[in-house]
Amino acid sequence: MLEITLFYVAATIALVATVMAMTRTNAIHALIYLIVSLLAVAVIFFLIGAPFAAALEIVIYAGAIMVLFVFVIMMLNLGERGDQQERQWLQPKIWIGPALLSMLLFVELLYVISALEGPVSATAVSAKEVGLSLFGPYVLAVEIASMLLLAGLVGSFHLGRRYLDRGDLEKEGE
Amino acid sequence: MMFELVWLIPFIPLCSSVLLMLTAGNLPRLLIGSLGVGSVGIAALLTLITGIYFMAEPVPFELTLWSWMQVGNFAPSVAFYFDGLTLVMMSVITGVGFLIHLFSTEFMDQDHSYARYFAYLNMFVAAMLILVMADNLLLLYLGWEGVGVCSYLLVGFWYKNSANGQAARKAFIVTRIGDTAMALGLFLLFTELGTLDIQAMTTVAKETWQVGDNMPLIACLLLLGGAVGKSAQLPLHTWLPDAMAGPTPVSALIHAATMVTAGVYLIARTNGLFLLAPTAMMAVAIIGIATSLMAAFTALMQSDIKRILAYSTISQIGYMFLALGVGAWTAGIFHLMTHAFFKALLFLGSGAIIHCLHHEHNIFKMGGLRSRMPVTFWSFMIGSAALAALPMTSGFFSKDQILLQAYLLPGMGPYFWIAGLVGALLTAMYSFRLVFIVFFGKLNIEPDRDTGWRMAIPLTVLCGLSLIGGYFVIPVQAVFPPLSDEHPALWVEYISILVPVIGLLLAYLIFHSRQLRVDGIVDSKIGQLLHRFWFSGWGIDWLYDQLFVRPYYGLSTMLKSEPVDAMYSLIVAINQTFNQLLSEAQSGRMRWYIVSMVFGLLVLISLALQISPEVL
Amino acid sequence: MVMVNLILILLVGGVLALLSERINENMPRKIALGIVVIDLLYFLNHLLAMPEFNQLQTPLVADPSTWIMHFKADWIPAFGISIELALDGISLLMVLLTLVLGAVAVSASWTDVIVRRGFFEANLLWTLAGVLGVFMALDLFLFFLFWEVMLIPMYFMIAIWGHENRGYAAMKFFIFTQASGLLMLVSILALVAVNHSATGQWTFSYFALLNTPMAEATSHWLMLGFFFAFVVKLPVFPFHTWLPDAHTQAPTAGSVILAGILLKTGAYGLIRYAVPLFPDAAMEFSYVAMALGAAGVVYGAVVAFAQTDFKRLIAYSSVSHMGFVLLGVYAWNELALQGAVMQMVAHGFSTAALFMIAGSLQERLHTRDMREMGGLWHFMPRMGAVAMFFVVASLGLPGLGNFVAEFLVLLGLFKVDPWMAVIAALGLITGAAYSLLLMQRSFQGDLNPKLADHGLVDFGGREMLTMAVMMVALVGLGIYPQPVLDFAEPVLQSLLETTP
Amino acid sequence: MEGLNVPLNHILLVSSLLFAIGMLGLMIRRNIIFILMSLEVMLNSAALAFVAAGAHWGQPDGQVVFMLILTVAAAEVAVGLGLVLQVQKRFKTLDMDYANRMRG
Repeated sequence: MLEITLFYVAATIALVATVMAMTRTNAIHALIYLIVSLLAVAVIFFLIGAPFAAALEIVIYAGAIMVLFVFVIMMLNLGERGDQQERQWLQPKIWIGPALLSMLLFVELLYVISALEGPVSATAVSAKEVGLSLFGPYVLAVEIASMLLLAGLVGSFHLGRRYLDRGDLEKEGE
Repeated sequence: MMFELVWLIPFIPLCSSVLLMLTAGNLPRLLIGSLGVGSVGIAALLTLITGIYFMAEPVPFELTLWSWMQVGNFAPSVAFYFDGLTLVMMSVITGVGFLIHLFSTEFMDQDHSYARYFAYLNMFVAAMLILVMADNLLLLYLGWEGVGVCSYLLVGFWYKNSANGQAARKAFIVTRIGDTAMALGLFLLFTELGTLDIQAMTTVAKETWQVGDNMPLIACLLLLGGAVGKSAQLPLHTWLPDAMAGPTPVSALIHAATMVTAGVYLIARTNGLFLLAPTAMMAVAIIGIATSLMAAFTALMQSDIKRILAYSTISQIGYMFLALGVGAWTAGIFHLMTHAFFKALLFLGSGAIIHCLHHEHNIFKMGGLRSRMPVTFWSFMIGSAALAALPMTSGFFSKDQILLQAYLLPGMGPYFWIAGLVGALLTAMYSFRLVFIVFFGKLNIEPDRDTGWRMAIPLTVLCGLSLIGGYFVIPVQAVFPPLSDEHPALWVEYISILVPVIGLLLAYLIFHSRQLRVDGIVDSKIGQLLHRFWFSGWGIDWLYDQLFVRPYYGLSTMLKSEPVDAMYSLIVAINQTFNQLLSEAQSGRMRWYIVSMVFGLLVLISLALQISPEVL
Repeated sequence: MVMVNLILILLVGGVLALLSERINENMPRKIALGIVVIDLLYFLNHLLAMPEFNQLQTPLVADPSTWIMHFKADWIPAFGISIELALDGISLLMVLLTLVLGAVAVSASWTDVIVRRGFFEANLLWTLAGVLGVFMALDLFLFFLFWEVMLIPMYFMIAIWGHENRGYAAMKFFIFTQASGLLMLVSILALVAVNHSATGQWTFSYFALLNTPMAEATSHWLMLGFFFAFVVKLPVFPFHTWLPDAHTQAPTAGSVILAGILLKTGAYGLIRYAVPLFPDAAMEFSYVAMALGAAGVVYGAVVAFAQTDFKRLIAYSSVSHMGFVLLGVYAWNELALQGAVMQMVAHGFSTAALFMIAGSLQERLHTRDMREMGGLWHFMPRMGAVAMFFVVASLGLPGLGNFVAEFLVLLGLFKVDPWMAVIAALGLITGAAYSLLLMQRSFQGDLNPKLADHGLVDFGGREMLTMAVMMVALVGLGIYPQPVLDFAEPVLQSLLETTP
Repeated sequence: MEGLNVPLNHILLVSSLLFAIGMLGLMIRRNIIFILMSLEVMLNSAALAFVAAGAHWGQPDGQVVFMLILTVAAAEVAVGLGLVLQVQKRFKTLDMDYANRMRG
C-alpha cells in the first residue's frame, strides 16, 4: 500500500515540478524544477520494476544532460533582463490557445487510455534482461543509436568550436 | 470550232493581268496600256466572232475545262455555258469594257500606278466574264467574289487616302453580307437538289418542287440576298455611292455597266427557280421599285456629279429588278444592256469633266461647259436623254417595255406602273438638272484641256450605242419563258411616253430658265428637312451606323481585352492565393509550426478514432 | 523504316545545327534548310518509288497492312508499347505540309534570329521531328511522347527568342498544352486499362484499341480527355487564350510553325483519335463541339477586328479559321471532313505567309503596332501585293485554297445542321472585316511620315521565293484541289464507317 | 523488489499529462532554452509510457526503447545547445520568432 501511495506522491511531484518548470521565467529555476521532475519520474520507474531505467534516468538525464543545460545557461549569462522579457512573453493571450490545444490532446489521450485495464507486472525486469535484449534482437538499434551519438558529438563539436573561434576573433578585435 | 475556244475570252485578260502584276510596273507605259486595252480588245473580238457563230446556229453550248473538285456527289466543274443571255452579257462586258479601258489610258495617264490599275481592271474583266459564263453556281460564285475583290481593289485604288480605303472596305463588306446569304442559298440548293449545275438544277427543281413551296422560296430569297448586295438594292445599297471614291472609269465599268448588274444576271439566270417562288418574285419587284424611287429622290438632291450618277444607277437597277419581278425577263436584260451603254457614257463623260477640271466633283462649281467641251456636252445630252427615256433613245425602248409589262401584271401591276412613272419623272428631272447646271449657265471653272482622242472615241461610240441600242434584238427568247402577247391600252403607252418629257420640261423650268420658282418650298422648314433627309440617302447610312457598325465596334472593343482570359486569370489568381497562404505558413516561426503540428496531430487522432474505433 | 528515318534525320540534323554554330554562326541556318529539304526529297523519292501509293486500295482503319506505309518494332513489350508508325493519305498530306512549312520557317528565321542561332535551328528541327512523329505514330504511348517532344523545343523558341513579353507567353503556352496533354495521358492509360480488362492484353496500339468495348459513361469521359487535349491545341474557343500570346511573342519562324503546323496536330488528333476511338460518344458530343466551333469562328473574328497588333490579329484569325476545322470534323460527313482537311492545309500556308510578313515588318519597323504603320505599300509594293494576296486568301476568296475548305465545311455542315451553318457563315462577313482592316491599317491609308526614314527595303529574292511557293500552293489548292481530296478521300471514307 | 499494483492507465495518465504540459511549454515559450527543456519533458513522458508498458507485460523492450530515447535526448541536447550558443552569438537573442529567416 505504501508503494502505491509513494507512486501517487511521486506522480504529483513530477507533474507539479514540470508545470513549475514550464512556467518559470528564470532559466535556472526552471531547470531545477525540471531536475526535480526527472527525479520523481525516476522514482516511478523504480516503483514499477525498472530499477535500471531509474538509475539511468538519474545518472544520465538528471545528471549529465541537465548539467549540460546548466553550463550553457551560465555561458549565456541571461540575467534580469532575460527574466523580464520572459515575463512579457508569458501573457495569457499567448498561452490560452496552446493550452486549449494541449487540453484537447490530453482528453484524446485520456479517451484512448481509459480503455486499458490491468496493473503493471509484479516482477521487476532486471538489468541483465535489458542487456540481453539490447544486444540480442535490438543490436541494430544500438548501432544506430551509437551513430546518432557520434553525429551529435560531431555536430555539437562543430557548432561549439565555431562559436568559440568567432568569439576569440571578436575579442581580439575589441 | 469557235465554241471550243471560248475559254480564251476570260483567259486572255486574266493572263494580261497576271503578267502586269508579275512585272510589277517595270514595263514601258505604252506596253502596259497596249496589254491592258489589247487583251480586252481581243476578248471583245473573240466574243464578236463567237456571237456571229452563235447567231447562225443558236444552240446553247457547254464547255467543260476540268473537274474542279469532287467530293461524294458534289462535283462542280470549271465549265462554261454559252447561250443568248451569256452572249449579251459578254458583249456588254467586253465591248463596253474595251471602250472604258481605252478611255482609261488617257484618264490615268499621269498616274503613278499605271500597271497596277490595268492589272486590276483586266482581272475584273476576267472575273466578270467567268461570272456570266459559269455553268454552275459555284463557278459563278467564284466570279462573283472575284469581281467583288477587284471592285474593292479599284475603289481603294488611291490607297493613300484613308477615306478611299474606308469606301472600298464598305463596298466589299456590304456586298459580302449579300454574298454570304447567296452562299447559304447554294448550300440549301445543293442539299436539296444535289447539284449546283444551273441547267440540271433547274430541271431537278421543277421535278421536286411545286410552285409556291417553301424551299424554293427560301432558296430564292437567299439568292436574292446576294443579288441585292451586288446590285446595290435596298437594303444593301449603301456601298455604291461611297464606291465612287475609285477612279471614274472604274465607276463606269464596275459600278454602272457590269458588276452591279450581276445581281440582275443572277436572277435572270436562275429564273427557273424564281418561277417556282412567286412570293420571291414579288419581293424582287417590290425591292426594285422601292429602291428605284428612293434612289431617284436622293439623286435629285446630290451635288457631287458622281454621286448623282451612282444613285441614278441604283435607281435604274431598281427598274431591272422590277422587270425581273414582274416576269419581264427580256425587258430586264434589255434594260441592263442599254443602261450599260448610256450609264457608261455618262460616267465617262463625267470622268472627262473631272479629268479636265482638276478633280472637281461639285456640280455647283461647274457650269457653262457646253462650248468648252463639246464632245462631252453631246455625250451628256445623249446619255441623259437615254437615261430619262426620251422617245427614240435606247433607254426609251427598254424602260417602256418594263413599265408596260409591269402594268400587265395582275393585281399589283398598275401600282408598280404608277410608281415606275413617278420614278421616270424624277429620272428625267435629275438627269437634266445635271445637264443644265453643268453645261449651261455661266462658266465657273475654266477647263485646262479638252478631251483627247482616246477619250473622245469611246464617248462617241457609246453615244452611238445609246442612241441606236434600242433597236438591237437580244437573242434571249430561248432562255426565258415566253410572255403573253397582251398589250395594255393605248393610253397607258401614251402616258408612259409623256412622263419623261414632262420631267425634262420641269427640269428646264426649274433649273435653267428659272421660270418655276421652287425656292419657297426648298427654303421652308419641311423643305429643308426633306432636303437633308434625301440628301443623306434617306438616313439609311446613319441608321446602319447606329444599328450595326457601332455595336460591332463596341462589341469588338469590349472583347479585345479577352474576357475569356479573365476566367483563366481567375484560376491563376486562386493558385496564387493558395501559394501565398502556404508561403505565409512557411514563415520560419517555430511556434507556429509546432501549433500547426499539434493541430494536425489532433485532427489525425480524431480521424483515426472516427474511422477505426476498434483500436480501442 | 522510311518513317523512322524521316524523324531521325531531323533529330540528328538538329544536333548538327547546334554543333555547327561553333564553326560559323551562319552555318546552322544553311544546315537546317539542307536537312529539311533532304528530308522532303527523301520522303518524296520514296513515295514516288512506291507503286501508286496503294491508292486503289481503300485503307481499312483497323488494318494497318492496307495503309501506305506501316512500321512496327517492339519497345517495351511488357506493357505492349511498341514503336509503331503508319502513314495513310491524311498523315501523308500532313507530313508534306510539315516539311514544306518547315523549310519556310527556316527561311523565315534567316535574318530574324541573331543570337544562338545553332540552338534555335536545333529547336526548330526538333519541333518538326516531334510533329512528324505525332502525324505518324500509331502507338498511343509513342504518340504522347511525340506530343510532348514537339512542345518543349517550341517552348524554348518562344521563351528564348521571343519578343518583349516572351516569358509569360511561353509559360502560358506550356501550361495550357501540358495540362491538356495530361488529360489525354490519363485517357490513354485508362483506355489501355479498359482494353486490358476486356481482352487480357496490354497494348497501346491504335489498331488494337479501336473498337474497345466499354461502358457508355467511360467512353464519354475518355473521349473528353482526348477532346480537351486536341481542342486546346487547335485551339477552340474558349481554350484559345494561349494562342494570341504565344503567336504574338514567338519569333517569326516560331509563329510560322506554331500556326502552320502545330495547330494542325490538334485537328489531326480529332480526326484520327478522338472520334474513331469513341465513335458513339463523339457523335453524341458532336453538337457541343460544333457549337464551340461556330462560337470560335465568330468570336475569333470579332476579337481580331479590334486588335492593333499585327501578329495578334492574325492569331485571332487562326482561332476563327480553326473553328471551321472543328465544325468540319464534328459534322462528320465526307464533304465537311474534306473541308476540314483542306482547311488544315490551306490555313497552314496562308497563315504562315501572313506571319512571315508580320515578321518582316517587325524586322524593318521594330514594331508590330499597326497604329504606327500605314501607307507601307508606297515603300514596299511587292510586300504589299503579297500581303494582299494572302489577306484575300484568308478571307476566303474563291479560287484559292481557303475558299474550297470553308465552302466544303459549310456545305457539309449545312446538311447536318443548317442553323449552325448560318452562324458559322457569319464568319465569312466578319472575316472580311478584320482582314481588310489589317490591310488598311498597315499597307494602305495615310502615309506615316515617321516611316520614311526607316530605309524600308522591299521583299528580296529569298523572301519572294518563299512567298511564291506558298502562293502557288494556294492557287493550286484553289483551282485544282483534287489531288489533296483524292489523298484524303479513301481514309475519310473508312473513318466514316467507324461511326454508326 | 516486489512489484505493486499500480493500474497501468494511471501511469499512462501521468505520462499523458507530462506530455501535454511539455507540449504546452513548447508552444508558449519563445526562448530556445525553454523550448529544449519542453522537448526533454515530452521525451521523458514518452519514455515513461514505454517503461510502463514494458513493465505491464514484464518484458525488457520498454526499457530498451527508454535507452534509445535517452540517446536521442542526449544527442539532441548536445546539438541543440550548440545551436543555442550560435543563435545567441548571431542574433544576440534567444527568441526563436526573431530567428525565422532560416539563414545565417
